[in-house]
Amino acid sequence: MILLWLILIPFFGGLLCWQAERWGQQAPRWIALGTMLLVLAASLVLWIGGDFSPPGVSESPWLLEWRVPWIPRFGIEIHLAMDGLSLILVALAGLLGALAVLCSWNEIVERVGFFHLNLLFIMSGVVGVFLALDLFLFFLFWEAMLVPMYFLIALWGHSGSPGQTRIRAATRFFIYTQASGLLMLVAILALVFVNYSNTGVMTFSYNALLNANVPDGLAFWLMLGFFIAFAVKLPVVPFHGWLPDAHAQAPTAGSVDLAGILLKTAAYGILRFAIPLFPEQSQAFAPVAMTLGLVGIFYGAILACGQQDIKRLIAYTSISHMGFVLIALYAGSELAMQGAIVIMVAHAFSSAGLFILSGQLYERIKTRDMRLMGGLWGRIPTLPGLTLFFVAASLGMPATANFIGEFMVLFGTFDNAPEVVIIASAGLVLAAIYSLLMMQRVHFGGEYSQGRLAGPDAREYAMMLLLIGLTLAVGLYPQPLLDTTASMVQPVVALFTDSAGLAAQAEEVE
Amino acid sequence: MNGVPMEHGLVLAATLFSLGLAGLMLRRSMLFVLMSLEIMLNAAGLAFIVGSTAWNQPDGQAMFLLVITLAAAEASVGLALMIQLYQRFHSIKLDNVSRMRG
Amino acid sequence: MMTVATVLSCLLPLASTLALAFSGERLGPRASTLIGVGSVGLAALATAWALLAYSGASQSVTLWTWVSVGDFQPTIGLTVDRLSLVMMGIITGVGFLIHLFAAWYMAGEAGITRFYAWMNLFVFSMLILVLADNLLLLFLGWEGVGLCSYGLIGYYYQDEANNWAAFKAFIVTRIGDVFLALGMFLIFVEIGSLDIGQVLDQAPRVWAEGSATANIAALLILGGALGKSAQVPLHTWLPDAMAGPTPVSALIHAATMVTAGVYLIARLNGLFLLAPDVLLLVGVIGAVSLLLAGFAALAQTDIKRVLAYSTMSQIGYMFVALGVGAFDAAIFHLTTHAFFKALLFLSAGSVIISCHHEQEMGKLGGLWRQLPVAYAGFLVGGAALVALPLVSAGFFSKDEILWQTMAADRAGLLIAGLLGAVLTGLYTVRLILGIFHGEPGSHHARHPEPGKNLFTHHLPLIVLAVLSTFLGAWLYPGLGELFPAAPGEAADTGHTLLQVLATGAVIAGLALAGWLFLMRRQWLHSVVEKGAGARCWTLLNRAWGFDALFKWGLVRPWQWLVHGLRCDFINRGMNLLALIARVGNAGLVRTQNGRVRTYACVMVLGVTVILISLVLTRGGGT
Amino acid sequence: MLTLTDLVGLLPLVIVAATAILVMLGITWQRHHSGTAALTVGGLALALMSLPLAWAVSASPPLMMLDGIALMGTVLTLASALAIAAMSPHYLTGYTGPQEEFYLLLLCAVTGALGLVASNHMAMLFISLELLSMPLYGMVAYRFRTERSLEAGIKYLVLSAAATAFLLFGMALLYARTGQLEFGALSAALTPALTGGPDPWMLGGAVLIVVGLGFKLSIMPFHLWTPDVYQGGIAPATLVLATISKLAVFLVLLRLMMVVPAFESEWLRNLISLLAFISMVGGNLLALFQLNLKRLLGYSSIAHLGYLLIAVVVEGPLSVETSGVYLFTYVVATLGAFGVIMHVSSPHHGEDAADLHHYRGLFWRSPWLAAVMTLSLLSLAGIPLTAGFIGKFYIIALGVADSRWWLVGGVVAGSAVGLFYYLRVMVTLYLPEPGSQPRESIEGRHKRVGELTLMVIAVLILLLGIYPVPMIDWMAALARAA
Repeated sequence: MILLWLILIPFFGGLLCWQAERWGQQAPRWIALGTMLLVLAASLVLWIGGDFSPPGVSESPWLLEWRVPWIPRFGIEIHLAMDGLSLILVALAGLLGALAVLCSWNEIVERVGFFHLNLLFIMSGVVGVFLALDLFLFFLFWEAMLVPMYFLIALWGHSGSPGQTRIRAATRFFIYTQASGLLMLVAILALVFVNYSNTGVMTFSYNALLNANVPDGLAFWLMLGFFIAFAVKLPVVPFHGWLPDAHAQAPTAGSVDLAGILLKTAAYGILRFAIPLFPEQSQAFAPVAMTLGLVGIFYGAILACGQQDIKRLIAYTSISHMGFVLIALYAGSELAMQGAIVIMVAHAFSSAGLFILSGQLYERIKTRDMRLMGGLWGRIPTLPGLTLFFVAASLGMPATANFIGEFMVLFGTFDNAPEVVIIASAGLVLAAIYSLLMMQRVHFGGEYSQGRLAGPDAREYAMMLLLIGLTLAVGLYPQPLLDTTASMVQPVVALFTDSAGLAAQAEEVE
Repeated sequence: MNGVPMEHGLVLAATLFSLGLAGLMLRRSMLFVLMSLEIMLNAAGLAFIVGSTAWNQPDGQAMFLLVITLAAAEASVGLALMIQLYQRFHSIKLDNVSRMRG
Repeated sequence: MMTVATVLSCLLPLASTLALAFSGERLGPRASTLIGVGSVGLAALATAWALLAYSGASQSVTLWTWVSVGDFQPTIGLTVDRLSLVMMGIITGVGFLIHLFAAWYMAGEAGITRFYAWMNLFVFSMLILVLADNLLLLFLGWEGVGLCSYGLIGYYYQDEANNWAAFKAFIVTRIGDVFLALGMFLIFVEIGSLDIGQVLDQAPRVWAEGSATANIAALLILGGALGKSAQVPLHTWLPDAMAGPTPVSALIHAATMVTAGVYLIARLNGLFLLAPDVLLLVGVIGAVSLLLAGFAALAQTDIKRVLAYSTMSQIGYMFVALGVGAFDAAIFHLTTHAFFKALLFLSAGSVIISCHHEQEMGKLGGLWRQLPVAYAGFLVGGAALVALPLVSAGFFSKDEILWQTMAADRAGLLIAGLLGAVLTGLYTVRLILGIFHGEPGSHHARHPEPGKNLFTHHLPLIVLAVLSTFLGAWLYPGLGELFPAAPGEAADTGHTLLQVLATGAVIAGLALAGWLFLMRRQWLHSVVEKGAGARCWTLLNRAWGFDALFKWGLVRPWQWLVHGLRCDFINRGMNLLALIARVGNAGLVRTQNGRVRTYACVMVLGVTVILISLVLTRGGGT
Repeated sequence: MLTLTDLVGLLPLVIVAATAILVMLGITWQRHHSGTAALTVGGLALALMSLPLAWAVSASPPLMMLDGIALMGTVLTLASALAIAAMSPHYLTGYTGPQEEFYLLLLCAVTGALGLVASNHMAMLFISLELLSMPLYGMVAYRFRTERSLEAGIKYLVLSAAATAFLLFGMALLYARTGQLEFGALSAALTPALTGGPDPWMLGGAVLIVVGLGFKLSIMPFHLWTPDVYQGGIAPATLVLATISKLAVFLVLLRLMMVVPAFESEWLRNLISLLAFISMVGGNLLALFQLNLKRLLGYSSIAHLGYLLIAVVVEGPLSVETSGVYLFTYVVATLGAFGVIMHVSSPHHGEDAADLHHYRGLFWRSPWLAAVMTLSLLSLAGIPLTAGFIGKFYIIALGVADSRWWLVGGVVAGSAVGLFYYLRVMVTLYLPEPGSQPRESIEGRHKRVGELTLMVIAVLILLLGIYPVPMIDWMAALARAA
């Protein structure tokens, strides 16, 4: 039941925020903050109280589970379950949600109530995605979070560079995700019907469909259906077109949510659904996926270097970082997959930090164009230093979480695919280039204009310290995180590698 | 009707129908368009008659009556609208009513 | 006890970094300086304590397990042995002196807090680097020092050139780091551990000597060492790195960080011994670097750049030592070099501040009377640099290197080393003459303001000067048992001959320098001013044109790539779908022309097409 | 012969027809707008309430078949008519011409629709279809003094008559080949004919019938009238066209496909698949940059009927269920969208307020109205948690279950394109800059009833999206009864 509440709390909180606007501008903010902290606190309580050791044979792999029938006609259930991975991600969503509320405290001054309604609805959808175990339900949440995100970008976005309106960016985001989502729906349905014709039971249940015996040729297409949906959201080049626009136009809170959590739903989807449902096909597909990951690393990095809009730059770096995640997910080793999870968390922190910082910068100098910046180190106290920290995190400086993630991925992948690692490692240099380039253009060099600007206030400083602390904590002692997710990752890896073994055997027999 | 095979009757009906269609497509005056529609409906009626004769059944003829009724109703509404058209444009050219597009 | 002291000496700089970084601007310059210098001083004391407590056996302390997934179990653990103690001594000891000097040098600069935060973070990272018991933690220190180097080179951020120098330093070393990382991956996959002790233990069992994998692993690690230690071809960042404050150059770009590569190879000696070809390559690269840098140093006009090339050249010597398997000799030279190069840099710093940030040789000159302390520093340091026989620290360490090279039968390397000694003499004499003799080249040089502070200015110079004499060489404890036997330990014939040879080379260099720069000054000027001489000068001044090579080979193509892709052509490709939709819309909307006749025609056309296709596909039926 | 049982079975039809007559008599006696509207609503509600009784007797009147499909059609028709009748008074308040006749025409059209969904005979089909269409001519051209309404009326009349002619000719061909007009008998007569191989005449007849019905459904390429008529007609008339006319004609097409073997040939299925594909893609493409909301919804209806045709292509009980669910969700969403348009255009004053700029910033003027519109648009776009998603889910499920990958691909592509314009409209509602001033609406009972209806529709959209089980169960039961 608590799982349901995790979803419903932001939902009702959102409705409350909407109505709370009549009590003044501050009311929705406090309510939204309280709601997000409640979600965070609930997940932390669960984390502290949870037992994440690998389950025994007969034990349920889930920490918590809640299921009631929903649409019996198709065997659809409201089936929520939580294991270590979902817990981590829900907690992350709560944290970043709270940050999103905090960072828009002064930024959003119009239609505050409706803004927070959308913000909290996004959270509701995201938490739903992380908890849903019924494929129909998963898809439902997957799509449902698009609408509030759309509004967030379309209504509160920045009017960016000419020709690129925020509405266009929002629409592009929506169409990309929805269209690819429909492909996933098609794949889900095909899977369900195949299972139905095999067993005579119509069900969307994850556990049941894990054992669906799908004909080989079809299974590949179905896997592809899932993969494309997740690839769009991750995003994987060439499906990344929505991301830079969406980031550039979104308000800070939108960017934080987008980069911090929404992108992670894709990686989560691959980890939870695409690979376990189709292990053999995923195994066969791994080289392609890894290649796409490599392309993403380089393409994102190269384009990041060419950007003038600071948020676009950060957006492209996300593409680059997610390339590592993609490689890791298909590397078929526990180390790499755990590394992917660490990257997900780390990227959430570092990109959120960078986006919040660029938001703060925007509040001060009213531009995101890096050509109009420069020399800010001398003009703003503290802020540049904080930026440097997150830039360092983004380029994978050891002691930050990003380093641990990336290196776990590379270590884990090297055994199976050394060539991929060799190429991906060059991405580390590129990461340094684009990260420092940003530092260079924004904070160093001659001052573009004169005058001292205000340093971060207590709220801004506290947000940054929190993120820095978390980045370092995960970077230096990621073990609690890894222990939490281990029991989820190990079976997936086993599935993946087993199918590799089977395939090899089959080849030998032939 | 022994002498005339059903196919011939149908071909005749089809020919008539096509004539009506041609009128519909080519004529600009609403009056002629309405007449063409009448021809098409009657062609269909003729086909019913042919069928009913071939099968020695009254059903087709009953259908023909219905068709005639429809044609009359159609014509009455059509003519009423045509009058409005004329009042408005002082012409019964159908091309007058092509304001909505795109 | 020793481990406590070790951990303490690591934590002190870290704590001060955090205090400085998070204090923002609230701490005044005095407090910042006090914290910054004091913490390193305490760290030096802690190191001294560790040295005293050292019992002769190496000790490890594991603070916590960093990551534990399957076999992948790197720890946050420190190992203290003789080698790391020596390094610690250099880092905290020389580091403290440099910090002390910085208190004088940096006085009055804006952003003192930032300076000390970076410096202390550097000390911390460097300590981690030398103390780490596994490669991943070593990598943490390795990258950490790189970041600090970046922050400090770009310390004067208002001038964009400085930032680009920092950028270049970071990126170039990062390229080397990637090789090191790859080496780690390979080692982990092959050996199954990252623990340095275990790696050295297991490597001979897993790899046969000279096997391809061992060669590749060693080669990759060498890549990392090249980047950090500014050896050919990843050396181009070092001269530019002189953009940072002079104490930074002294600490990071002379005494400690740039020698990290030497430390790394020495630390992983077992691995390199399994790959003799790579080991030879180390020596060759060292030889090439030392000659290349020696020549380049001849043609520099900026005193710090001269010192930078000289650093590169000296590290080249260390690499030569490594290349012949004389790890002890390499570390010996590393130690003495840390002393005398720090001395040289600090003396240069003294000159620079005294002359109001003037560091062009042409604009200095004739300062020996006004700046006696700095002059003395330069003389002692220069003597050590050229390895003046018997009295200087440099003589003993360099002699050791040359002797081992000879004992290892590497004639080529030996010749390079001797030639290098001649070059060293040449550029050192040129440097000292250029700064302290002749006519002052500018107003600032005519009226310098010498540093007077006994504690922060004189003391570091004097201590370092003492250490640069043979006393410094005596201080070096020797690491013999830690490393496999060097080639020279077996044989003893010809050592005297070599010493004579080396002394000859040094004297030849000095004599040549004296002749050239004192007697044939005018002729030299006329030679380099036009024709082949000028071209030669330019070539040397630009250090053989490696920068241009990188610029046209890497940087420009990269910029073209970035520029070419800026439009995000893949996204454009996806936009094609939108274009198709747009075109489809335009075409279809055209049919909605509002005319009834058109509508009827389209409808009839549709019916006709359907019926025709019916007849075509199903035609012939009754 | 018609027995009493049959009459009871036809009770809804009878009640609606009787109400129509009553309304007519009432008008001749004394014009009274509210009274007429109340009478209409009452009659429709009564018809709806008589349904359980009518269904219980399981009658089989001649020319008709009262099966699940018929019941489905009857309920949907009556419910939509009820909603339309409830929302119309507010709209018609400002109409200067005769207001009451609208209800008469509406009731006649409903009568036709009720007959159509139950028809089991070509004659019945024909009469009912015309009974449905003839009042629509009048309704579309109701505001005949304005140019657009007249234009819409003429276009619809001419083209619809041509389509009827096609339909009739198709029937005649079938009749000539078989001598039968009743669906069941047609089937019996055609079965032996089919065994002898395909018969182009017969297929031709079937094709012409499909064309005739396809016109009413505005299937591409017989769709060209749709946007013009949608735009020109008064909003309630358009709504009848979009809901009642479409659903009744669709259900009769579905029955034909299920019962008559000539329609079961693979060739025809392929043809309909093709038409469905081009409709769903073409309709969405056409709507892309449309700035008139009514026109836009016209284009979107082309696409939606294209999706629906998948249910016609695929055989089996699931297809009937799918049709029911999709029609239900589509009708509800359409009612919502047009309901808002009617509300914004109320009271009637010349052209309807259907241009997009009329809706700019609607959310900040009347949030509930904008919320209903948003829900309707989301539902039409098939976004989860709205009714439309359940419909789309069914359609895709049907396509997947039958491995019609091309059609499924069409649905996906069409939806992606469709999103563009739905979102465009949706976000307009929320833009801060105020658009054209809304009309001064007249407070009163009519308005309240209209608002209440809209609320019910909105709640229904959400409810069906969140908990569709009752609807699904009901449709599944009806499909079994079909």
